[in-house]
Amino acid sequence: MNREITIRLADVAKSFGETKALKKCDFEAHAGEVHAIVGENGSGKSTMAKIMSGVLHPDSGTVSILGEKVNSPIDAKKIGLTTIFQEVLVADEASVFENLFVGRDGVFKSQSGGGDRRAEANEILTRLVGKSVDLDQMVGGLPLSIKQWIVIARAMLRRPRVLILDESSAALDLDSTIRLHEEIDRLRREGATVLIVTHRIAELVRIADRATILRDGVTVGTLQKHEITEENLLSMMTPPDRRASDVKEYASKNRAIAEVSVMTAKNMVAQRTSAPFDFDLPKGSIVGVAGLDGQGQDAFVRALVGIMRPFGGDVLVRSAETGKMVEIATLEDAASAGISYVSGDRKREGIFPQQSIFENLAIGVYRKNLGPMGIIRKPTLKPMFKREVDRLRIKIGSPSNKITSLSGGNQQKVLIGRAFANDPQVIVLNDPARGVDLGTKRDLYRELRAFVEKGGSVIYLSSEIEEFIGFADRVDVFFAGRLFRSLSGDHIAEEPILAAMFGKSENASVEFDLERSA
Amino acid sequence: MMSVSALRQITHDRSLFVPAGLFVVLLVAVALRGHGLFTNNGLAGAILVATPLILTALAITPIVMAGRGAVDLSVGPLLGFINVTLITWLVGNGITNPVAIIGWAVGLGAVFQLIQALVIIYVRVAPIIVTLSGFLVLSGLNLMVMSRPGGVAPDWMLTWGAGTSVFSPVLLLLVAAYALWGVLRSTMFYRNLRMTGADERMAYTSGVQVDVIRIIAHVVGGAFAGLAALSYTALISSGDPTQGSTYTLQAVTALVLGGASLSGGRGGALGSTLGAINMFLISYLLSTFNFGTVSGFVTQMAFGLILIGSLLVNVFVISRRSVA
Amino acid sequence: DGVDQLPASEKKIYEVVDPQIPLGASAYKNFKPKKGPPWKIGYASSYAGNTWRAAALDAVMNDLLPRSKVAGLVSEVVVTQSDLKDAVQIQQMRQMVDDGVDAIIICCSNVTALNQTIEYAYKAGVPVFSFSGYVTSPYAINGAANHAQGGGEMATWLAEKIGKKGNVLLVSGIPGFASSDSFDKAAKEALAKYPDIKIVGEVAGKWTDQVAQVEVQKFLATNPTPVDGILTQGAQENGVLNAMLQSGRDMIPITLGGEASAACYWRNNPDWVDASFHIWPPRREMQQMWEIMLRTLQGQGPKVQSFLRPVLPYTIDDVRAAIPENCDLNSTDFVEPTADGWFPAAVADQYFEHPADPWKAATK
Amino acid sequence: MVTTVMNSEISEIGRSNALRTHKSIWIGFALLACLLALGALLVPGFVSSQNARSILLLAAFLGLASVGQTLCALVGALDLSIPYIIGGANILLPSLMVAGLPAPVAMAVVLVLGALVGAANGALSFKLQGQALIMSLGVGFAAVGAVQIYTSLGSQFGGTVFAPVPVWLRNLSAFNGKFFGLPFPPVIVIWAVVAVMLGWLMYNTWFGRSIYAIGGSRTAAARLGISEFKVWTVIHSASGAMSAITGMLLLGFSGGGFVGVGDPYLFTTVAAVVIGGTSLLGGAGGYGATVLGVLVLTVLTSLLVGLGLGFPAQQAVVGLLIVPMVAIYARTPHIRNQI
Ligand SMILES: Nc1ncnc2c1ncn2[C@@H]1O[C@H](COP(=O)(O)OP(=O)(O)OP(=O)(O)O)[C@@H](O)[C@H]1O
Ligand SMILES: Nc1ncnc2c1ncn2[C@@H]1O[C@H](COP(=O)(O)OP(=O)(O)OP(=O)(O)O)[C@@H](O)[C@H]1O
Ligand SMILES: [Mg+2]
Ligand SMILES: [Mg+2]
Repeated sequence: MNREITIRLADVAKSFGETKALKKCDFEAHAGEVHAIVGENGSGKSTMAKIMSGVLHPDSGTVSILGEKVNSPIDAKKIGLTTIFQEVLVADEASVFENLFVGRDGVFKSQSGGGDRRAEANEILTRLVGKSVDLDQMVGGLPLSIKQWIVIARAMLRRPRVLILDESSAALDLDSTIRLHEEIDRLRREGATVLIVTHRIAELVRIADRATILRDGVTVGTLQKHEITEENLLSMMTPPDRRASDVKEYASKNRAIAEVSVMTAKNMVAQRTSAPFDFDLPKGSIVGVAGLDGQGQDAFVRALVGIMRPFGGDVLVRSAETGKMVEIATLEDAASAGISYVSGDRKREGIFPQQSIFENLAIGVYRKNLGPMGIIRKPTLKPMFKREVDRLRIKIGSPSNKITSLSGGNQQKVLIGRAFANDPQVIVLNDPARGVDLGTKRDLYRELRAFVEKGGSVIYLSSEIEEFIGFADRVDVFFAGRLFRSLSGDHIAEEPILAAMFGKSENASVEFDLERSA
Repeated sequence: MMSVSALRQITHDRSLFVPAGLFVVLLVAVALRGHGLFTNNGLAGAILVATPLILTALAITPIVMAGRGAVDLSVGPLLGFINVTLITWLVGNGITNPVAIIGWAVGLGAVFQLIQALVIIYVRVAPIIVTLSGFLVLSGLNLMVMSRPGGVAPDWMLTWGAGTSVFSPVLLLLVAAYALWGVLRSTMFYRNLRMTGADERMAYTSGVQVDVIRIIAHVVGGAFAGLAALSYTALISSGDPTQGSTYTLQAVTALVLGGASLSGGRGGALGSTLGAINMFLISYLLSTFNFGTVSGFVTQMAFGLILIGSLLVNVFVISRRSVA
Repeated sequence: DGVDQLPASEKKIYEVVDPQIPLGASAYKNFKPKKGPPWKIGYASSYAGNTWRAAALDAVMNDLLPRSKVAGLVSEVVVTQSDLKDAVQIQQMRQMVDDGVDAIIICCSNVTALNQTIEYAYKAGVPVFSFSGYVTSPYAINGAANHAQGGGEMATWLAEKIGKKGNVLLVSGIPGFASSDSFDKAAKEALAKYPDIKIVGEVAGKWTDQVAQVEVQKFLATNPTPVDGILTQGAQENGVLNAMLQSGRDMIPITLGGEASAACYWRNNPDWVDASFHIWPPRREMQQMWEIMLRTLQGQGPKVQSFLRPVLPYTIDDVRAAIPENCDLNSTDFVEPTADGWFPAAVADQYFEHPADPWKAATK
Repeated sequence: MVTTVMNSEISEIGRSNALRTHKSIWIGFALLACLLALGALLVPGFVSSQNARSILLLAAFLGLASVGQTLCALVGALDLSIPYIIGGANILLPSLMVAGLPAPVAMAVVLVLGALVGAANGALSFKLQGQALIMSLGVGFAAVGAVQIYTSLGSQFGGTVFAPVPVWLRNLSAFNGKFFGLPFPPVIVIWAVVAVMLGWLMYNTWFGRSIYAIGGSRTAAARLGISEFKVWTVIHSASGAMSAITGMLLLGFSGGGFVGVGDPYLFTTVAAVVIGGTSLLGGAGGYGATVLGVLVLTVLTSLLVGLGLGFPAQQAVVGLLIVPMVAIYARTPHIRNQI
């Protein structure tokens, strides 16, 4: 294997005002390796990636990529470094084709590298997405996963010598992740250096050759492939004082599920052409929702909370007061029936970036505290805020600081707090742990468990199978736009869930090889 | 040959559907009203009167396309500033050499826009605020340079405003602007500009030199503003400190009527031209009716309604595209 | 040539004039219209927002046009309004020419901006008449009061009235418009002759009472300095008067043009001022222009480029005769000279090579 | 695991927080103080009740006209119909009174029409968010054109309408107006009441919070069941109503209807909003900030007039002031920091 050192960071530090994002960062990566960067939310991974890409300049320390200094994305382009940033950067008003080749040329001159760009684009997109994509359509109307693919394809088309992926699999489903891994593997074989930032431990174990761990802006060590285990990672990522916790604190006690259902859907059609199905949510249970991307589970969850109308069928929920089933057609119906919704896409659907932490949490309950003329009764809000912050162990400074002063994970907790604060009877979560670190995830699981134990009910959509195991009471797997199979008890395990996700019958073995990409 | 590629553009880019449709409707309406637009003199006059607006709309096109909600409010007063300085400082001091005059107009426009671009990029204040500031400063300066309309354009320019021949120097200004734009369009600059406007962060991280692109967009816009000022000076053969300012909202309106998006990324010279011509045609059409004493008011109201209507239709055409 | 051809009595009017005003021979001395009467006339006004313009337009539509129709002289008047935008006015005038009008009257315009368009009209055989304000084009015929003389006389009157010393506020019309600039220029020159008089401020009233009122109010409010007299152009003096009344200051002399509203205040307070001036009576000026136009179209051959009328002073007695005692302080009307008092036919005849009665019915 | 950090008191959440986090407020106050000090030093008669009264009176008109602009800016819109609605109201009111409507009825009609035009503007602008600027202009043109046609029919009025202005209306907004015998025009009090009420409502009502929510994140607001369409419509409607009120009050000031009275408010309202510190992109700022912006603008103008500068120079100075003001408190982060 080629052992040439392609990336070297020595003693790099970077602050944003008061915040020391990176304190002492030392890092090396070789040609021909996949090197993971791991750490809790806010530990500085993205900052590190941005410094290597030339987007940010370090305050001190040296950075050398392929022997060069990189001061801007233009420098990066010149030496063959490409970064896929954590945020999916596409231009909605431009065509797929334009999005793929943006930045490839000079200000005036075309950098014609020979070859037919369209053919090349077609080929790579077909390979990545798994089906062909119209290059001339506007990107704006495409689903997030396709946008993510476009960004990945844009990087791959440049045949990078160094590729950095910052949580690029977060918006991809399992099947897609495997295709991504194939690409990464190919690059590795061609001698490129690939850095991946991810919170998905399983993914990391599968593909990384080495992993460097960041803790509070300091690189605390590098693990070789055989050392990459959940325990090792956790013990290095978390500061010593936070380690001694009960990992299974949140675990399901495998209780029998109650008979009463709080929510039902009859003859629901989630996608325009798919078959109708029924759904019910038993009181006091956690129901997981799984499925490959675009199999209808997302539309289903949105229909449950009234964000969109299903193509057919009704959603009914048991009214907390009367005990009767009432229909949900709009967000207001859902809200007044005591259904709270938490989106995983917090940047777009969750936070109000210019507002304070307090406002971000409290805005969810204003509606319930209105006096005459829509005047908000404020006195009740402060205790509520304190309760939620304590409950979720949200790490905040002053409540009047802006929400953006929190790390992504803590922002997510504020949003979950917003959902809890309404005293809902059902919480619907749409991939809430996307890009959230392990510790935060566990806080979340524990609280949801506590919530159902007090009689609440939870619908939990996730793109990571691991999340369900030992946590969900039932997992509903979607395939071809409908609820394909409900799994419970011992069936809540990786193999059966995967099988269902691929539309296989219960006993068939899962054909594709998880280790194929390793 | 220009019309062929224009036609292809119209059929390709749906944001041009509405302006092109409105253009046809207005042409037919004007023709039905049976007035003299389609004569040599009629066309010559139309070119003479419409060119300042067309060029001003062109002047803000690259700037708006560069994104950040960069509606350039200052362009009208800039037109006025070039006009009054040309008349007072140059002609007033006996400098009437065409090269000097044209150079001054184009150069001043470009330099002013360069300054605005540098403030937008390096002081990092939102463009609409920078150009609002430019609007106020230049509106004030114009009156300080020339407190009231007056002066005369250089002799060689006097004939420009006659408007008796379709192939006049004013048309040449227009052609020059299209030539410059055409050259830019054929390079990668146009695509870079579009991408910068559509999503600047994407463009930046992908290695587009967004600052350079923005500066060029402004400078080109400034040069167009210079050409617009020349055509305006030719139209009124004199200097006027206040009337230039009225071109700001007219140009922005023309741009929007032409299907461009004020939030960047979408737009082009063809659309802006169509938008400006449509505005001219609307006012032409309305003056063929004799509304008598209320004519000004009817014109204003009708103009407002046409604006609303065509914007609404535009929304449907464009939104249908993104759904499809 | 030009003014030199006029009799001495008329030449006198041209002694104090705006230096820019063209005084040469008219380009229409030997003009013959494209076709005989009835003619189609275009009226390209630059603005419609004040009472003065309303009165002028009213004179056309309800007096001059009907009379001309009866006489078979004019068939139609096309009216446009450009909202003070030169480009729009240019286009409207060109459109009128292309649509075959026989003459165009423009109102109160920019001194130079329309020159090319006027030449365009001239070449198409359409004479352009600039009403109440001149343009510098040799191809136009200007007709108005001598605003420079008016500015001078009103300024002198005010200076004498306030005892040759003190602070004066100048309220001009629309800067850049011929009549406004002529007035201001001459007024300032006249005041400069009084060393103890100081112009403490200049605001633009846009010949609109409301604008003048707001501008003067703002000035008075933000300037604690005493003001001893206000020199304002016509068609806005009532606004100035109201601003003074509102300010709570003591009343001071204000120059009066012909607004009936301000005249009404004068009628009720006869000791306030002692003279007033017909400086631009809208109906009379329009009639003057209209008759010049008819005569030109009839081939009478105007001798001069600019027809100026002297500014006529009038007194409280004229006011008493013109408006009743219970007059309206908000009137939108004007006190004007009598129909024949402004541009008498006998005087008009002296301005033409082949004078004749313009109102004589056309013989087919 | 994560330790709870909750040391700071959860108090003073509302307005004081805004004060602390909004640098612009402090800068605005400092600038205002500087201008007042400069005026006191340089301009004789600057510190006088007469001058204070006139500054406040002119500020009140601008302040009332800027209410709608502030609300619109908070959701990221600009309302360019304001000057036209002001002008329209200013001539419609007297012409309705000439037509025989009692003043209160006429005022109610104008107010309702203003609100309706505003609502139409909001509904249409919402459909075209990117082009809202031009949409509002179109609505303004259409509205003022229609009003002028109405006022011209059967009369020779157009841009100007003359009618006796009721004494009480004149008293409301004239320089020599009296407020219960006190020597200042009541419109100043009206403005103060509007400002305080609006400030309070924005922080303490669901609707007020909804405006900020939409300005901050449209999608997140939608998830909370906030109807963006409704908010846009109501805000623009309020803007139309406030413009109509301003137009009617200006009638008392100028003594007669004139459609052009609104013209100065086209860009000055935007300038006041910007100088105050409300982001034109939405979500941050408020009417309190605009009040400061209005005062800064008016005091500055008065100072410049006092120093003998003409209108052109005043305009240029205000223009020159805007960029440094905004640069101090609202620089957009470098693109490097936006990724
Ligand atoms: N542009 C910025 N301005 C201010 N502070 C910043 C900025 N970017 C990052 N930070 C700070 O730097 C720290 C590290 O952020 P970074 O984005 O590198 O974390 P991360 O490891 O990528 O976290 P995550 O897992 O949530 O993506 C954060 O705690 C944050 O407070
Ligand atoms: N412009 C900024 N100003 C201040 N802080 C910032 C800025 N951008 C990012 N940060 C901080 O950086 C940290 C992480 O940044 P990042 O953008 O990676 O967060 P995220 O994507 O929301 O988190 P994650 O995806 O890891 O959950 C956060 O603490 C955030 O507060
Ligand atoms: Mg990150
Ligand atoms: Mg992050």
